[in-house]
Amino acid sequence: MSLLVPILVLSGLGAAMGVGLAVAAKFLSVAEDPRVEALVDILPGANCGACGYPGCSGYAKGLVAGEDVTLCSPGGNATVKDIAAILGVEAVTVVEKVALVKCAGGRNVAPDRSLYVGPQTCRAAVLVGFGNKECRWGCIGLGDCAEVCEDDAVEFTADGLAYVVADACIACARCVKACPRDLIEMVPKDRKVHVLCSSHDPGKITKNVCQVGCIACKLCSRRDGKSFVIEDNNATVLYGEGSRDVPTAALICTPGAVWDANMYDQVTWLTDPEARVHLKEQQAEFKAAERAERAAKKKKAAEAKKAKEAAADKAEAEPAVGKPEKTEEAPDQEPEKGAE
Amino acid sequence: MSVSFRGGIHPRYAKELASDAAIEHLPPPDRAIVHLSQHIGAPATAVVKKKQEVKKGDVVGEAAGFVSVPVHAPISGKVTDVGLYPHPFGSMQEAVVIESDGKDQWTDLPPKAQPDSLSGEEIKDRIRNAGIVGLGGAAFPTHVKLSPPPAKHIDTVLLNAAECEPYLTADDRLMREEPRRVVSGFQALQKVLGAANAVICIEENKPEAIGAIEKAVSKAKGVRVATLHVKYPQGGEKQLIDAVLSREVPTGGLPMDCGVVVQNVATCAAVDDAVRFGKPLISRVTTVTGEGVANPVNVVGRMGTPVQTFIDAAGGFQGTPGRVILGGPMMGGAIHKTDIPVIKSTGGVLVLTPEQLPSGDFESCIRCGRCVRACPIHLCPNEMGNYAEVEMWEELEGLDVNDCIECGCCAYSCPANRPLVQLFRYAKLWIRQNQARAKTAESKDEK
Amino acid sequence: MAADEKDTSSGADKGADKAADKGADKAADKSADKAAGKAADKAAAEPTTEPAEAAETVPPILTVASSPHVRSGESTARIMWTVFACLLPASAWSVYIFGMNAAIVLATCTGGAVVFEALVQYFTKDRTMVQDGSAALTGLLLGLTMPPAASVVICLIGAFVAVVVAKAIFGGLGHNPFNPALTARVFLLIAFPGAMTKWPVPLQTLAEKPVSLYGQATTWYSSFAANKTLEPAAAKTGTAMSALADKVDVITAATPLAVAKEHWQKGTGEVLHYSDYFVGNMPGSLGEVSVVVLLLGAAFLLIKGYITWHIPVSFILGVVVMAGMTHLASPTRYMDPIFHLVTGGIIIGAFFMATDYVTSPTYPLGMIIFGLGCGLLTMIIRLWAGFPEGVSFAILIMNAVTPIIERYTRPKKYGLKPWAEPEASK
Amino acid sequence: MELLILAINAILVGNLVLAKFLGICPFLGVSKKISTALGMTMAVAFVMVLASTVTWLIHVGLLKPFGIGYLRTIAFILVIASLVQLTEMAIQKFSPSLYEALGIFLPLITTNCAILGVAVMNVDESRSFLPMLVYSFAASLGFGLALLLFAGIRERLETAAIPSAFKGAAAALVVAGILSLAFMGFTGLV
Repeated sequence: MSLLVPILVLSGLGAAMGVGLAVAAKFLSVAEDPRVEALVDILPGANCGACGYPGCSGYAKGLVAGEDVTLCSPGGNATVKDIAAILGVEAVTVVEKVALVKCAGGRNVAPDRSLYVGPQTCRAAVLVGFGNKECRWGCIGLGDCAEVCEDDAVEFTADGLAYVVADACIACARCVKACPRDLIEMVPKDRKVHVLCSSHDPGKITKNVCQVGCIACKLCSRRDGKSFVIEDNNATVLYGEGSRDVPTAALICTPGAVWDANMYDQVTWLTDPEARVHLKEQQAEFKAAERAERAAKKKKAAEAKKAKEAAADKAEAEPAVGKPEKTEEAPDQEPEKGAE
Repeated sequence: MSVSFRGGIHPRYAKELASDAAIEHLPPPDRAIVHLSQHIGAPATAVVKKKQEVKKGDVVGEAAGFVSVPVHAPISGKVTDVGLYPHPFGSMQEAVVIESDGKDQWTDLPPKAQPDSLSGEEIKDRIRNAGIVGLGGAAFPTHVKLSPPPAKHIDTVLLNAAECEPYLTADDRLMREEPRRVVSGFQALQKVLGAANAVICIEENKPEAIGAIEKAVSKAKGVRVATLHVKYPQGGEKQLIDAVLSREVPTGGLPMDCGVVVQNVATCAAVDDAVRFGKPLISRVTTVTGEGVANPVNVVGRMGTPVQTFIDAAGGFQGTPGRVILGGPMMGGAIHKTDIPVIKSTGGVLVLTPEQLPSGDFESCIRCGRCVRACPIHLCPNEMGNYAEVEMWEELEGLDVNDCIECGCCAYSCPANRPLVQLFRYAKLWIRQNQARAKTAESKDEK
Repeated sequence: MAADEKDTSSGADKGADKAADKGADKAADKSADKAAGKAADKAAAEPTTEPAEAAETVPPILTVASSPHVRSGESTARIMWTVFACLLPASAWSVYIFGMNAAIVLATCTGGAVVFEALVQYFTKDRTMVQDGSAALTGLLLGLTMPPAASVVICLIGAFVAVVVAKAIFGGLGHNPFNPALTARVFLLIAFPGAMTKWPVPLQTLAEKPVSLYGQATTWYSSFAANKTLEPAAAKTGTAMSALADKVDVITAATPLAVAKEHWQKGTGEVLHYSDYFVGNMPGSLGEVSVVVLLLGAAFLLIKGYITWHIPVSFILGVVVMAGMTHLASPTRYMDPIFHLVTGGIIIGAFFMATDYVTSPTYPLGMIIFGLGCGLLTMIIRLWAGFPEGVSFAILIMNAVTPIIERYTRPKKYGLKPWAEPEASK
Repeated sequence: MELLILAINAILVGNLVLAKFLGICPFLGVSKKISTALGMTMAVAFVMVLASTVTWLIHVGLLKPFGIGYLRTIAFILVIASLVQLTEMAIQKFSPSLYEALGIFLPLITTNCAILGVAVMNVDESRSFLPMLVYSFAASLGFGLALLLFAGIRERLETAAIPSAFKGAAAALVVAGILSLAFMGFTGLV
């Protein structure tokens, strides 16, 4: 008896509560999509905001509501596949991207016009007379991008120029938003040829403020209009369908605004003055070779013509032989030509 | 009996440097870079071409819309270029470059007239055609201020002669030397607006100017002089209205929302030139002062003259210059180089020595409340500064950062040397951009 | 730098007169000047070195910054050192009253605080800010809340709690939610209740000087005959205190507030003359003993505008109202307001602790609410709670309420005043 | 008068969080913003009064008559758990935003020592019905006061440059400690 009472009381209480809860569950329940949880599990959990949602769980809810499945850049293709599997939609292949600072103008090539005093952030510096760099488009180098980068992928050259270490970048695109000069663009990871200049000033002005700025001479876009386009005094690389890494682009760009990762790695390109000298030589060689080729073609055509005409005068072919000799002079001429 | 507002600071005025220098005229420059954007609103559109001959006073840029004014050639000569040139605000802006022919010849001006014989509309037309903007610093087109919507009745027009910015003496000199011109221009504005009351508001520290103006208005009807307590920013539009009329400009509104229009001394002088002689605004009085120049002066200079010319007129730099500021030390903007041309709103060229400049290093807020007591808008710069530093925008908006007039009182009084104004500027910019972003996103959604 | 500060502060304590004031002032000015000078040098260096090589026609490199381009010249360091200097008279007086032991306590607290701050900044790789004087000020304030006989170890623990636990953890000066000195004091009071409530009798009383006080001293001692160190019999006979002093190390007694709590509320014991409280001739913590010298420093701060009247006045008002009401209701049970004002830490609390910028509200209305709250809570604790003194607790509690007070007392901004067009003009 | 003293005791002197160190979990968890702190306070007040009443009734009406007072812990936990479950469901249904704000902390009230503590204290002190009600409500008010003060401080700390090692809970706990020290001043008040 003494044992029975407590047992009865307790089980009675338990039963009453259980019934109450069961009733409540029936009337007060709120449905939740189980897929949300599954999605949260497979998302990378970086909470970087690249998708436009405040966090991974936000994106997960958005996905259930029908959001685009390709928005998670840190996760890359694998995540897209997983998401598609959970949602039961077709997987799309996405191009993996990486952030790129589209400016090569450190203080060594693009000087400051005055000394800025104040909070050492780019966003504060540009408020004071549009920044103290002569080039009003270039990188200020105070590191707002590095500040928001949680993967320490942004580094700086000795001359105060930011660049993104591609291997460390997870493509969260936070730096893109942080840069007050909109210098950072998300570019496909596998592309090698980029224009490192964002100046929209006319070439005449750009040339005065930066040694490596794009002067919109159109040499690149003329060579491949599908990969380069000149917009508002600035050469822009097209990364979309039908474009390619133009292998000769770096060799024809007179100011050296085009960076070809196949030729120079990023740090060398941005910091080593030798690279520029080397490029000039390469450009000269390339130009000479092209000229020679053109001349040869011309000669061939002429020869063909002549052969057709079956004429006897062969003295005309002489200049083609003389041209390769000009190679050594070419570097000096380069800037002059580009300026025009 | 002087009047004032709550808040504000008492900086070192240093007006004595230039206040005794009578106004001199700078010779016309050999080459003038005339910016098409010398005012708030749409930049003027160039109407001259390279190699075109222009005479002094010819229109080189036409107003692009209502909130815009024409720009005139300050010298006679040949247009050598129309292109991008460094602007005093730091960016590159479109400008017309005129090479002088040395003759300095006026173009055909509209006929001379007496303000009494002209109707309000005619006066307004002359003002607009003369390209007159508010010369106090904001450079807001004057004719726009003179065209209140019909629903808004303007009963008072104020002449802002406080000149509360330290160092500057241009308005003071102008009132002392040409009080009649100032008063006449002011009365023309009163006539356009049909305002019953007109008050000329001068800070107490300019007794000569007060005397001269009082003499000039002794015959004028409906114009009175009010003396103001010496305090910065007494010449702020909102503070002036509060001090003189005990009215408050509603948040987000304009002075006309409480029945007031405020005009500046130099503007009135320019208005007088335009109304009486049809002369466009191509020159103005500018104070060249500061411890960094040898011999502070007040000069009349043409728009488009390089800043360096002004500095040379003041005897050049004295020692190593630390900073060159267009305007006063509280709200003026520092310039990067001295080869940039002046524009209509350049009322002062101030050169400070490196020793005078505050350091850029700052510390944490210690919540001493000096900024709170100094803020003329009665905001909470201390909290706003803390939020701005960690970029908590919602909180900032909640603290009315958008009401900040960037007068600099808070940063001036901050013992921790915090760059409050700069932080608020950034915050305002960010909030504005964010709103624009939200709007575009919304319109996208609707589509 | 840290060593410098230590020397300055301890030296000042030993000297303990106006010369010391000047020394601290000078040190403050010097450090401020140095900081300013450095910045100027930095700015100046650039323009001069670069164009020197180039031709003369090259314009000098200008500096740019956001407006305003001039500053008031006020600095955190100057504020802190000024307050520090204003506390020196009180420190000197406490040394005069309690002897070398007081100097040791003050020096240990101040020096300890400065050293801990320097260490923290060394380890956090932060910009060294010891020279701004906030650590020294915190240390001195802590020292002034300590009993004169506090041991060096306790002082150092207090300095550690004040600088590291109550301040550095929250990000240093400007971010600490609680007054560091008071946090440390309350911590010590609760951690070492015995050591923190051992109040030695002032030297003057013992050494029979000034003579006028001597007569009262005997009666005074009789009122806490229950005291442990002093033999009741000796006290009762009224032997010369100096003679007694030779026999024991320290003669301790209860503070007037404790006595009030213990005895007077029950109707026993006698009251010391108010003038003694006023000049500080009573047992108590170093900084609470003399109202006069504290008020001297406070007056300077008020005149210079370093503190505003809001908090002190409302604090004192709160105390007076509360004490007045209870005293009127039951004069035998509760002491009168004057007694409450001149004993304990109300003056140093109201003028130097509660007015700490960082931990008190910034807006006038908030300050008044804060001050009243401090006053009322102090009295509630003094009259009805277990502790004889409530100032530290009251201020700490109000520190906690500060963010909420501040949130609801922000000034009304410009531009809300409605303007109706006058009828006549329509 | 007795009830008033009881209430003051519950709010200040014997503050649940700062003196009895009960309910630290929601105290730390839901005190980042003043608004959520208020929501939490209301939830706690509601649950506390409800749970105390029900447990008191069960104790007086069920356990005591049968002489099985020793079972109260189990019985109370059972009842409180179910009650909180019900509350949670109701909030999720009727105020999703509050539910979102309280997040994980609502279920945590279930096993919260503060609730159980108050229920047990009521029984231990053999309070009659009215004092029990007053005490439960005042205790939750005390909890709310602590939470509110704490939230105010933490909102301010949002802008503070706290060293990374102390960010978040560490700094919050230090604040709580100092707050508790300050509240010790009330010791012996009643």
